Amino acid sequence: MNRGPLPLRYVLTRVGGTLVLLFVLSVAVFALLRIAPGDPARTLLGQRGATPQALAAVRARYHLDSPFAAQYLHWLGGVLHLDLGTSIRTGAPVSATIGGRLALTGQLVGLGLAVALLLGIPGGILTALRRYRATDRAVQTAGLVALSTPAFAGGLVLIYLFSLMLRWFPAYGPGQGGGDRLHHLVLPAVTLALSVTAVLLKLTRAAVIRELAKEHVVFARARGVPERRILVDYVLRGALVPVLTGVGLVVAYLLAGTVLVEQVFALPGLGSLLVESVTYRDVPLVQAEALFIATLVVLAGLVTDLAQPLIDPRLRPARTGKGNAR
Amino acid sequence: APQPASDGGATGHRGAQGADVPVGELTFALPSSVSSLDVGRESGVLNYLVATLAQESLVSVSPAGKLEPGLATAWRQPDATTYVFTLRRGVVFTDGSPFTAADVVASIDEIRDPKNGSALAYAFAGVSSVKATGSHEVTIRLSAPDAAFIWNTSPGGLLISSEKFLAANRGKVGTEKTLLLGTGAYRITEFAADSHVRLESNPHWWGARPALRKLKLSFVPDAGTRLVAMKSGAVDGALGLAADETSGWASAADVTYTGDRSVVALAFDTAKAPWNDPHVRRAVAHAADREGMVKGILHGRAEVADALVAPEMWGDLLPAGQVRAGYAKITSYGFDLAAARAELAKSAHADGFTAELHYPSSGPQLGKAALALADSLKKIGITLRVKEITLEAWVAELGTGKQPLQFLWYFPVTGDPAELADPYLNASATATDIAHYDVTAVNKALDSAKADTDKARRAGKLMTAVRTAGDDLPYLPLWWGQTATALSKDIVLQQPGPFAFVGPWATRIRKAA
Amino acid sequence: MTTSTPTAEPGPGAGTPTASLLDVDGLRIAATAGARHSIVDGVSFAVAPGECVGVVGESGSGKSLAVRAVTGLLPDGVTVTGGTVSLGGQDVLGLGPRARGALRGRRVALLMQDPFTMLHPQLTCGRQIADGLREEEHPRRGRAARAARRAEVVRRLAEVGLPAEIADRYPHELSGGMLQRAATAAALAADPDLLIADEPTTALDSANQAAVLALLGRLRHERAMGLVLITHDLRVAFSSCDRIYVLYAGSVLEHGPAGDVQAAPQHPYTAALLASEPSVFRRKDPLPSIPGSVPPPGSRGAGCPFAVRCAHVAAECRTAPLTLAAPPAGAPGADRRRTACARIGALTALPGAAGEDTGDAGPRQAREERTAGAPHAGPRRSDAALVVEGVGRRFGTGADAGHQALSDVSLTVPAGEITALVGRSGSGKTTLARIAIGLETFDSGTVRSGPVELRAGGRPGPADRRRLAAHTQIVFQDPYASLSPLRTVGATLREALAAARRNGLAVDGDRDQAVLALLDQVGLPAHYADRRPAALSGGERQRVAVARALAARPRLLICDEAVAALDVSVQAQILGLLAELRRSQNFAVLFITHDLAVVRQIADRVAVLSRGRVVEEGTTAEVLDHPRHEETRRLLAAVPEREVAD
Amino acid sequence: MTDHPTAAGPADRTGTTARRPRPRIRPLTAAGAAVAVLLLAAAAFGQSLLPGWDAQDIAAGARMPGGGHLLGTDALGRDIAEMTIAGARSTLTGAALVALGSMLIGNVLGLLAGYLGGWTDMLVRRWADLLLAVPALLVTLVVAGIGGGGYALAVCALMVLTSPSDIRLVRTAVREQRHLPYVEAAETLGLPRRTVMLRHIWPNTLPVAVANTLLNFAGSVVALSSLSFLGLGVPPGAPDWGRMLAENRDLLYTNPSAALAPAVLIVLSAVVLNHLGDRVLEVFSKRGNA
Ligand SMILES: Nc1ncnc2c1ncn2[C@@H]1O[C@H](COP(=O)(O)OP(=O)(O)OP(=O)(O)O)[C@@H](O)[C@H]1O
Ligand SMILES: Nc1ncnc2c1ncn2[C@@H]1O[C@H](COP(=O)(O)OP(=O)(O)OP(=O)(O)O)[C@@H](O)[C@H]1O
Ligand SMILES: [Mg+2]
Ligand SMILES: [Mg+2]
Repeated sequence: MNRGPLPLRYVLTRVGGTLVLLFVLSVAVFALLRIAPGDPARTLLGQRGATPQALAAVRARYHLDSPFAAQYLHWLGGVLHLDLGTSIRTGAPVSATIGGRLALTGQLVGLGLAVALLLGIPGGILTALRRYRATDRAVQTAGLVALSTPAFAGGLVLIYLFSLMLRWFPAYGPGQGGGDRLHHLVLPAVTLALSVTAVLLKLTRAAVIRELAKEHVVFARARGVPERRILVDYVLRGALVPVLTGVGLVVAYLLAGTVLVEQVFALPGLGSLLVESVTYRDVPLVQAEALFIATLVVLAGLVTDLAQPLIDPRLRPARTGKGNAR
Repeated sequence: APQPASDGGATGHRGAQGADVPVGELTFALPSSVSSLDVGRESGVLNYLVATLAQESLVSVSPAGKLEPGLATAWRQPDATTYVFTLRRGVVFTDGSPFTAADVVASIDEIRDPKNGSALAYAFAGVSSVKATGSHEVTIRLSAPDAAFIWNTSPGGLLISSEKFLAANRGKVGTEKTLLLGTGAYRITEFAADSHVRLESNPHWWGARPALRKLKLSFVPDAGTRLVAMKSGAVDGALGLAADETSGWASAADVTYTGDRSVVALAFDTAKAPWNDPHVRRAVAHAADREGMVKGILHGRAEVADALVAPEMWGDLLPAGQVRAGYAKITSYGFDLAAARAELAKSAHADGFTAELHYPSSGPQLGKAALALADSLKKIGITLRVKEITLEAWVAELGTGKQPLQFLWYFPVTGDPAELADPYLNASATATDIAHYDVTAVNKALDSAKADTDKARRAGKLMTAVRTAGDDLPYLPLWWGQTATALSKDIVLQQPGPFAFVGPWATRIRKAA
Repeated sequence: MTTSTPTAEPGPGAGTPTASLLDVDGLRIAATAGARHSIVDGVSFAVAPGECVGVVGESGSGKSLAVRAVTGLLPDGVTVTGGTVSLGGQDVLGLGPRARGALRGRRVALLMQDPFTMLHPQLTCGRQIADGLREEEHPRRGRAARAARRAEVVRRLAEVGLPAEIADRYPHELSGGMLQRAATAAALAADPDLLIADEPTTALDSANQAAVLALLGRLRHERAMGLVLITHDLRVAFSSCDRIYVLYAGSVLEHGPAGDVQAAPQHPYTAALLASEPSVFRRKDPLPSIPGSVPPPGSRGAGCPFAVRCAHVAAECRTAPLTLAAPPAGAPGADRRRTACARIGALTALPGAAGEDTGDAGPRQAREERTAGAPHAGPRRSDAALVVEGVGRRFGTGADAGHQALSDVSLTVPAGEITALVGRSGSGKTTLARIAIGLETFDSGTVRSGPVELRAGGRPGPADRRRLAAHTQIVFQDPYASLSPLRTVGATLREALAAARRNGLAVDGDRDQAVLALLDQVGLPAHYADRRPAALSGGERQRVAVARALAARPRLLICDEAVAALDVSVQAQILGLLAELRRSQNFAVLFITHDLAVVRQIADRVAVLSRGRVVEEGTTAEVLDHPRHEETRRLLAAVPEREVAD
Repeated sequence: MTDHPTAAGPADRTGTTARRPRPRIRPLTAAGAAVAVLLLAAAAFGQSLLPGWDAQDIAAGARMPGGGHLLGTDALGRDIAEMTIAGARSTLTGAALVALGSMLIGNVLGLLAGYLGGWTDMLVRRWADLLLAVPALLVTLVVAGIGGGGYALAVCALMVLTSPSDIRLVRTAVREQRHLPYVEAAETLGLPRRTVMLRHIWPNTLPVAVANTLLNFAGSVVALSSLSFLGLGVPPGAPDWGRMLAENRDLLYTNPSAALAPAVLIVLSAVVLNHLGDRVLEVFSKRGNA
């Protein structure tokens, strides 16, 4: 397959759109945190120590009482210099805090995505090929249950089965070192992947069934193209764009899922950091993290968007106009 | 020294005996996350559990609640506002540097510096100066007499680090990269925020080498996971369990319950209607089934409170018997809906009214109590709306006076009744007297107790204040809390008492005999 | 229902070539999903090497399913329930899926209708052709092999008349005609003995249609390959096939050599079909049509399935089992023909395409009659229903070059006359129609639709839209999407009437009464008011669409390929209906079509559009009989009709 | 299968007058529908049929099943079986509000964007993109957590954050219908655009919207119970499955039914709603008028 270059205009529009999106999001997150009731300074000082002087000192230190725009610009200025500020709660630099959590959550999400991809997509293909038969119904039902189970409940069940009863996997914690980490992350990753697998399963199944019904598949059969090649080169290739778009979208699900999963499995990742920071209204952290997560999601979307013309020639600019039959 | 009251003390299955053999490494689960080790920064209860293993204070507190020498071998009080501490010699920080008076001064100054916004600042708010009056002597002067001040130099108010360390790491102490530096029984070797802390015993500690050589404290916020971890042997014990959580633990571990001196009470804003009407307060008191709450919600793992101050808080001021006798004289408002109705009828709000009560999400037992109260208040014509808010919002709300009915949920750090009586019953404590309770006799008693260095007289004055307030009902004490410690069957914690976790608790872990 | 008995089959002696490529005997197909009903009721046919067999019949008669059964590619929900299929002497119905798959491509290949969906949009044409090559002759692995495959692909492209560079093009980069050629190359990649082409030209305009048919014919000869051509277009079938099978409602009603069948049909159905086919050379007045429509599977009675629509029906037709029998001697090619009409003996010569039918006054007279009233100089502008002047429309803006769909188009539709607009696909016919009715904007020029002056560059405002609605209405091509699927026919018509009233039309009397009147006008029974579109046939839907348009009592009715999607029998009904309504209501019609025979049949005037320009305009007779422009001549030449009359 | 022709040429002739057989009602679907009806009945009438569902017996505390309490009691002494039935209301109402609200937003914006096109379309699409760029549960967590943990806030946030799926779906469906002849015919009748939009296009996009609403309903049951698990959600004391599950979790090893009953119902209702949503979509996409 000869791939034309990505259309430059398309890339520029998409990247520009992404930047605008991130800017709007950052303003929204910033505004939200300022509008919300409550006072992080008080939380910080606790029940005993909230003297007016101490409160004033804390507020001044975190710019909690400057006007909104000034705060935002100050923050944005910092961000552009890769300085996300310091956490109100721990005093550590926000970037370092997020950086420290990134590895674990990255591994968790990566593993979860891998599980979802490895189960969901082949499962979707299988059910599509066996559609309306027993296998299809069984797998679909399992998917339905997975989709309908809240992550924390699924996590509890898995812990009960595999940690307590079978003792195959540890119940909590991130583990130390590569192998141990992997061992610790199996259950959380599976928990995280449950609903996403179900989503991908549904999506793939629908896409493959849609492709199977296409005329060009029938035509390929009708001229004796081998079944295997039809499946791989015709059906799966056609299903690739919708599935890829779906994968881009489930990244958001996965990131959201980490909140619950990290809570259940006591994992110190970005999800539990967010919960903690929200509880304590650690404004710089919540802000940076919300934006960071949004950036990840938007980037995932951007990547899938940019990948589409590579896969589907119809989305590339035509080299010449339609020729006429001669 | 006073012994812990029988019903507030340890109720473990076995005596706190243990074999004196070294224990390799143990893992304990803590019930929520810690993201900073610095107690001045994040003032949660759990930080103390970690920090007191690594850092010490001038004076220490025995498991029974007695003040004992710590980094100060002795202290004297030449006058009502001056304290002179003689420091222990030959002590080194875990980085090898020697411990001197300058370190004490630096540690206290760090807390007092308003720029740091330390959560411990309140403890030294009344201090006018801190000086090193010798290489191993520190003198602290107060601006006004405060008989309970000495408690602020215990781990509850002060944890000492080195001057050099503090200067070099301003604002970063307690993070993953900059661990705590102290002179304590253990040295922190690793900290992963919201995950775990690792410690190992400090070979240069001035005290006896603890049997437990290494330990890991894991933060496991989910109760179910915590229990599975225990059952599957991933942890050797869990500290700070909520009383209502322990029902599943009995089969997997030995669970010890100790009064933790904490109190849960309802605070009525006596300056605002309808709570300015004593009949209304009494009606609510009669409608609160406190026995039921303790039994049902807390599974009996708490004690119905007669007063704001838990009996253990009297420490060595007053023998337990006398505390109980004093409390017994406080008018008791038993659960009696008929009496509640009668009181309400006598009030200016005979037709009932609507009130709102918020509780922090981290205290589900408070929520349940609030619901139980709402249920019985409904029967006498009062509508109580219960709302859950975050701990942050709840703390922020406490001082603002916006809510006329509030929960008071307090974990004391000292063993002196003044810690509660002064801020909550004295009208001069404007920031904390959330009931706006202003009774001259009580104010006077508290003020003079502050300056009184005579134990017995001071105890008498404090008791008067507590009892008067008990009758006047600005606060309706609900229960004195207990904390549960679950340990696997092969280890024990010696001397589990209400002050067991104020000091280096891990030094008292032993193999079960 | 019947099975064709073996004795009635064309035996070796009956003139069919002996070495049969394909033998289908008594094939039955039924739907299995939901209520089980029979779709194909015992169809038999045979194809010899090098022979071209045509299968004709109206939509829904089971043509596609029958041939799909041959290739083993029946869609979900239908299965073969009886009969035998043998390919080159080998019975294939008993084979497993793998073995049947191995036959596809080599023994038999299937070419389908829509060139735009038949090829995978994400693979180059060359790749798709290569995928079908026989692996043992053109191995996939190795550098040299790949180069050889590439050369082979180029050769195959040349065979269908396409240049080598097409190998690297994606389907969306090609036109319909080129795509159908590329698809043909792909279908032939494994050198099948038999090619089945299921309506290979339906989606193409007439010029491309002729080219593709010529291509298939040539390939058949060059390769000595059997060819089955499925079509609903009788002209196509008779012009390019050796033998014809006429299929109706799941049964073969007649078969025989193409010329013989066309000249002297032996079944009333064949005869009626031939009669209702308009001719490009002369106007049939009136155009005969077959009443009713093909009965859907599950609602066919016993006996001859055509009995309910047959003009020659007798009692025996409804009961006698359907059997194919030889026609009485004397019929042309009688020995090689079979017919299923039970009354064949009783019926005297049915009119064929050659036979001059009912009351046709002859082409030239009819033409003169029609054009007599209209001044030769051209239509009068003053009372014209539609005046288009210098209209241009460009699609696509900015970076990409854009496409000039219309440039400087001027056209007048005189009041009360039928003006046909013809042109090949993409010439801009639809664009012009949509501009005239305010659905599309235009860049330059002026459009006056009756009283409403439309301005370039903007959509008409609400007031103009109402006045426009009162004057001009439209009937679209696709009957299946023309009606809101959720509304009953009555509701659709009531709404149209209400809109007409709001737009200033004085409608007297009861609304329901008016609905019934409309239904009556388009020849639908009153109880159809309660039906939803799903319960109507294509022709009936198109009648409802006409009724909806008539509700506004328009002075101009635009019909955009209004009959293109219908079977000839139904097409004849609708054409008749339009002609009659035009007579009774005296509105003007702008009739868009690519079918010159339809033009001849219905239009007074005709304008030829080519690449967005009007290249020729005049009365129907002038333009069709004496084409002046190259494009018109090309369109005429592409009509696959043997001139029988002249 | 679609009934309209490809862009290229005359209509596909395979769409015939034959009515496809009505999709059979499968036993599983029937069972699902029955369960859904039961759950909805519990939501509607549960609390009035069980007047004592919130009766406390605090001194008795959490009891094991038996003694008149089928599934035991919770910490406040409330009957778990009755609480679970009563809990259908708040759980299902909250989730239904999210789904319906999102459907409303999605239909209004999707219809306008799809029909009007141009700037409206651009803005609506950007707005949907913006909302899609944020993980719904996380944002709800932040909004509800920071905004003070209000249930109403959580429901509203979830509603808004669920809407992009509806917006996109309806917009696509409208754009599919937008240039179909029947719509253009309505326009050439001179009908006001509002009428064309509401009476012609909208009903034909409804099946997809309804199916998606059922799926969103299921998703919201799960999402809201997850929020309750994190301590954001319905007010305390309210009978709500998510909340019950969170509150009774510590009874898991003593009286498992206390935690399992609400958990099972959460999963069950989500499964049923998901299944029905899938079926609606399947049936309508087979009919080809979705
Ligand atoms: N998958 C299917 N399930 C059930 N019925 C079907 C199916 N496919 C086609 N049919 C029915 O079978 C009958 C014959 O269909 P078929 O496609 O063979 O007709 P055709 O002669 O090819 O018509 P056309 O000219 O429209 O292509 C039609 O009535 C159709 O409704
Ligand atoms: N909305 C549109 N956007 C871009 N190009 C268009 C649009 N509508 C029509 N075109 C282009 O304008 C040209 C004329 O199209 P139009 O549909 O008017 O042709 P037609 O004569 O009706 O063809 P057919 O016989 O296939 O219906 C074609 O090349 C088509 O691709
Ligand atoms: Mg067909
Ligand atoms: Mg057209």
